[in-house]
Amino acid sequence: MQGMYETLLAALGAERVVPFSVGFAALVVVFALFAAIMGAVVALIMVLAERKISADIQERIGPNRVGPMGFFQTVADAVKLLTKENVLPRKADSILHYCAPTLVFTGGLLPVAAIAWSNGIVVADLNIGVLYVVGTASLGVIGRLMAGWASNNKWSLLGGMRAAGQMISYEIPNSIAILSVIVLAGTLNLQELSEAQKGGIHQWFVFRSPFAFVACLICLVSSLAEVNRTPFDLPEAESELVSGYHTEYSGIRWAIFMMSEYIGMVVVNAVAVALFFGGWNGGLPGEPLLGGWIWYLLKIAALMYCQVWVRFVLPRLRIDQLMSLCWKNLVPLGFLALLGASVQALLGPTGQHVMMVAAWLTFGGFVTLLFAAVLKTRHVPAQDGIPR
Amino acid sequence: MYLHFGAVLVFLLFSVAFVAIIYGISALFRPANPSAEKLTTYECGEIPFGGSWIQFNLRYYLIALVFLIFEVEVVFLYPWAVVLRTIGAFAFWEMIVFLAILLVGFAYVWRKGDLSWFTPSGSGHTDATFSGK
Amino acid sequence: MGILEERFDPNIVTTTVDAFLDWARKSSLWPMGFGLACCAIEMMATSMSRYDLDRFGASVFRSSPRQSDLLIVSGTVTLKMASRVKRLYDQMAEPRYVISMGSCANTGGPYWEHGYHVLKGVDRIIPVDVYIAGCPPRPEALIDGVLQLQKKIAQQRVVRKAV
Amino acid sequence: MDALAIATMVKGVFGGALLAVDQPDVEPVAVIEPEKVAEVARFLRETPGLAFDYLMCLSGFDTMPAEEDHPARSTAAEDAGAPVADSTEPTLGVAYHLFSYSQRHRFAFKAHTPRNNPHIPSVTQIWPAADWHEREAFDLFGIIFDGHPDLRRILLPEDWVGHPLRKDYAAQESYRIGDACVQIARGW
Amino acid sequence: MPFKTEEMLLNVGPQHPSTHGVLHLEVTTDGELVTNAEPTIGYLHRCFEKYAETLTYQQIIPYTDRLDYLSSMNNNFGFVVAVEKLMGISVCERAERIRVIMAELNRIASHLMFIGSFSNDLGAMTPFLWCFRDREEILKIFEEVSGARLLYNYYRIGGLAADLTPGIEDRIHSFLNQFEAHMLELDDLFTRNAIVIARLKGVGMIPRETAIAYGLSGPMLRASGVDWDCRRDEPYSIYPSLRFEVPVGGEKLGALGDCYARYLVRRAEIDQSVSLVRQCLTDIPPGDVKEQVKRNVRPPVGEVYVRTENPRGEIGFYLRSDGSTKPSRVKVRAPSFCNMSVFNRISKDILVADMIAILGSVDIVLGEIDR
Repeated sequence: MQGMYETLLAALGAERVVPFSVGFAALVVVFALFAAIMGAVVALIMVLAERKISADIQERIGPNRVGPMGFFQTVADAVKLLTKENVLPRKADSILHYCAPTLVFTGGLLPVAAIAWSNGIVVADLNIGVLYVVGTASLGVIGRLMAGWASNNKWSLLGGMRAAGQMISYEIPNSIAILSVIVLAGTLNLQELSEAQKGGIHQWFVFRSPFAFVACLICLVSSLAEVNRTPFDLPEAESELVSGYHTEYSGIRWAIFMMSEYIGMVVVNAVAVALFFGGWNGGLPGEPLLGGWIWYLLKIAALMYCQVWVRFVLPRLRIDQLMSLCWKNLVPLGFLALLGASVQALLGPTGQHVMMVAAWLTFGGFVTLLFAAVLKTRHVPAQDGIPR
Repeated sequence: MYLHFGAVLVFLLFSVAFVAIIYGISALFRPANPSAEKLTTYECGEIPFGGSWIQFNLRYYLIALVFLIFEVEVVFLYPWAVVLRTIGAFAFWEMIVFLAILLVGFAYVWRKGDLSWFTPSGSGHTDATFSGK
Repeated sequence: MGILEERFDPNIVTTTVDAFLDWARKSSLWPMGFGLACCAIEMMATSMSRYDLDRFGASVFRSSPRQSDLLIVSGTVTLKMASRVKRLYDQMAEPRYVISMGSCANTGGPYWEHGYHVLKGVDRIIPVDVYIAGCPPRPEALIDGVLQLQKKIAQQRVVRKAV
Repeated sequence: MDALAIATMVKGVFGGALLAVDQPDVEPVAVIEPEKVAEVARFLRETPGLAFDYLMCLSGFDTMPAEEDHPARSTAAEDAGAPVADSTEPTLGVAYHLFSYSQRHRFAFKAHTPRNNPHIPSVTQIWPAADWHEREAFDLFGIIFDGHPDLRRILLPEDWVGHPLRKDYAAQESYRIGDACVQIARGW
Repeated sequence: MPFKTEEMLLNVGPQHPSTHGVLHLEVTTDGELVTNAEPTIGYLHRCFEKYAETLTYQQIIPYTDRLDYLSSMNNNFGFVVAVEKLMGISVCERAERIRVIMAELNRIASHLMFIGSFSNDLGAMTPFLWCFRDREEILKIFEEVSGARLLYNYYRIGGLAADLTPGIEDRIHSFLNQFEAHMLELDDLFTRNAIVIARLKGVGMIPRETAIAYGLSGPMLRASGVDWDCRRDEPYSIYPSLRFEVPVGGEKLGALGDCYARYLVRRAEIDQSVSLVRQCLTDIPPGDVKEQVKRNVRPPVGEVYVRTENPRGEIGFYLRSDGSTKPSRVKVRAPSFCNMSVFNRISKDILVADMIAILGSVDIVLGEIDR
């Protein structure tokens, strides 16, 4: 993707004035600044969206007094947090206390570099894209553990340890699920992954193999645990640990934790979309209609809506259920999916078609299972155990 | 081709700088009058008894060890996954051997009970190395 | 004192900066989840569907004093609890405000005469910005209290020199 | 079995310990010597016919009449049955109300102790429910329960002076909170 | 070679999102494992019993509101029944009916508050608001009848403060019909949620003997399998003439003695209270609820202990009267006080999350623990 930078530099006419590498570095800084600001904007939008969606689910109105329809609510929150006092407890370790949010924010922002937003638009077109994203995303674990330990607060310690225990455990099923697709695609570069899923919805990996479909479910569940969202939000469980590892943080440093949580959400969903749901390809064959990045953002927004929706419906798991779900259910299931996918990778083209049909069958079975559960709850009044 | 890794380095430096900039802006406007009571550690309104920098319990260490085994395994799987289609069946069987060996380790850890965090049915700890209580 | 805090004499720039910062602080008051007694139930009812304190952006109940800027003392402050209330107020980050909700918190309420263990008013230990009468005050009264507090915050001086 | 029959049964077994039965028509309450409370309680708990496995309520009370009102008469039987030397001298008492789930019958008894050093044997070993009730009676009345595993104040702060529910209790003038010193009395 | 890890003393202090008020738990934990959780109470001790000795009987009623401030009607009911027994007076049929209607509606509101805060302790945020939506409907009815939303001061010794306003009956009927549909929704969302069952089943098991030994009462006792309800087994007011079923833990309910049993018992009690209110509402006899109410009540010398069924358990009033207009001693046997005393016993060797779930299932109100 050398092309993108040449074209941009040529457009700016800086071709002759300055050597290529300096121009390249300047452009990257501009992209980085744009990514950080977009991260802040996404955080603002997501906080407001979360409060509005929760209000909708809970039959409330949600913020509507600050700005038209409450749009400036999160802007007010951000500015207020900006001007809040920075309380550093005397017993806390001040250096670590300062570095923890930086590390967590870096862990959130770095993966954004490798995500391929559209056909050719990518900041760092790395040939090991997916491995780089998974690797840097786990930087946040160190930041959270550091925050938990540095605040010298029992609640923070419990929250930090839970964050460490949970996030590293759920990296394994996440990586195995990703591997199941890479075995089919044969590349780690996010750009090529999206190209491999060109041409219509049936080309998406999730519909190309039943093992990829199972891997997609595992990836969605473990990415929910990666970003500490309910039902896996044990690290900052309000009802148990006051507010987990960021109990002793106030003002802007707490805001940075929140911002990096939402950037992490975007990154995790971006990876899931790139791997399973056809990256920047539209549903129809041929070029994506209005430009790839619109489709990409739409799919990410859909996944994020589901994550917010899940948050206000499900209660929280206990730490031992969380661990047994990961190690005793997701990891073995993930290995089976990986073996199946690698067997499919070796099959000829006829085998692929058979597998595609099998994928659609499993998808159909899953959907009917879902609707049966919904129908069962809606009309049949509770009989079991509750005397009428 | 390696230029793009330069972009990653710029991203790393930039994110640290971005946080520093935000700290700076915030330092301009935020009040700052720390008093003795304000800097005490928060513990639900009580005075904390005993520090929180203690020898924390063992389960997190065991989970970290088990994670290490599997993370190394996954790292080896990444390059294999990329080239599996080109090499063909031989790579597949070779990886089956590699996974089988690791499966033995996984079964051992599972059987020993280090994966089951804690049986909530009372004080039945399955962690053998737990200080016998 | 902060770097830019209360350093400048009022002119067009500092007043607008103050107005903007006050608007931000006013419209995102995060109360601390701190229910003492019956008034806490009415405080919860205010943040629920029918009265919805979240419309004013003030229904994000943070449980740690570090992240909350509004302490709603909702209920009877007994002498055993008073030292904890004082410690929690001290641990709050700086631009902090206190709403004394209910007659128990205002003056000891129905327990003023023979309540040997009741503190006769929370303003004896912490400075209070807004008092709300009632035992327990109706959710509308609490929302009105929050609005009064917002008016009070709107005139605060952040960057301008204290008069 | 109704309460009177139980009272006679207890009188048969313990004789002198049961001093009187108050208000036999409305709700009979036996008056027991303070030293014998533990044995009577164990008897009521263990005999199969009675099986009082549920201590409904254990409440302390002060029989001193309130000053500003006219000196109210303490209940007639108490005058007769008061064990202390001078029957009119007000005492601190503890009332026990029991219930049995298997037999579905109730029983109540009380014990009087002198005000200056009120001692009553604890029944926590018999009914664990009594643990907190006895601590509360100690906290608010100052009645010391011998044999209680952990007798300390339950409601009031540790550094509180005096026992508020005694009729002759005068609230302390001020109370120290952190560095502030706060008035308690009706002063503003 | 056992590895030595240090214990941590954690203050789940007076200000904590899930202590339901100002309860302080001194918890010694080893990592996530709670080894001892000692409750410390008294942060809301408002000197009710000292105050009651300085007030006349009718004046005490507003103070009984503030004991268990989630079920004020039931507290009034308990106190008023105790004084009426002391004085030996009875009340007209209409007043009795209205008393039972208000007490049962207040039981529904209190259980809704329990389900809301209990689900919030487990991490589900939506049931809290759904339950409050229905609770607001009940508060509207109370507001119209007694003039207040939370602390009503509606009962009087000898009758009631005010009669039912015209047209309130069909408002209650319409609320009850719409309310049952909402409860079915809540069952789908919370009661049969797989994560909720996983979090609650087998947690905080209280065997039958411990429940009786520690003096538990109400839903906590019935969840442990003891079939006892004051309304049916030691009846007061007009409960003997009403038909209702008492839900008890066991195979019929689907759970015994654990947090899930306590939740299901309270959830089933809501349905029973709905049917009770309907029974009382059908053709209420006319009559004047205020004519037997006297300003200065002067009971004969004597003492009485009366217990009634509150949503949280058995509230007992031990009244000692010395013939004057003011009681010589009013002792309140609060249900949450006894229910809480078993907490340390059942929260040994469990996780922090379980301890919070058990604390939620005990359903305490600090107003009546500390009095």
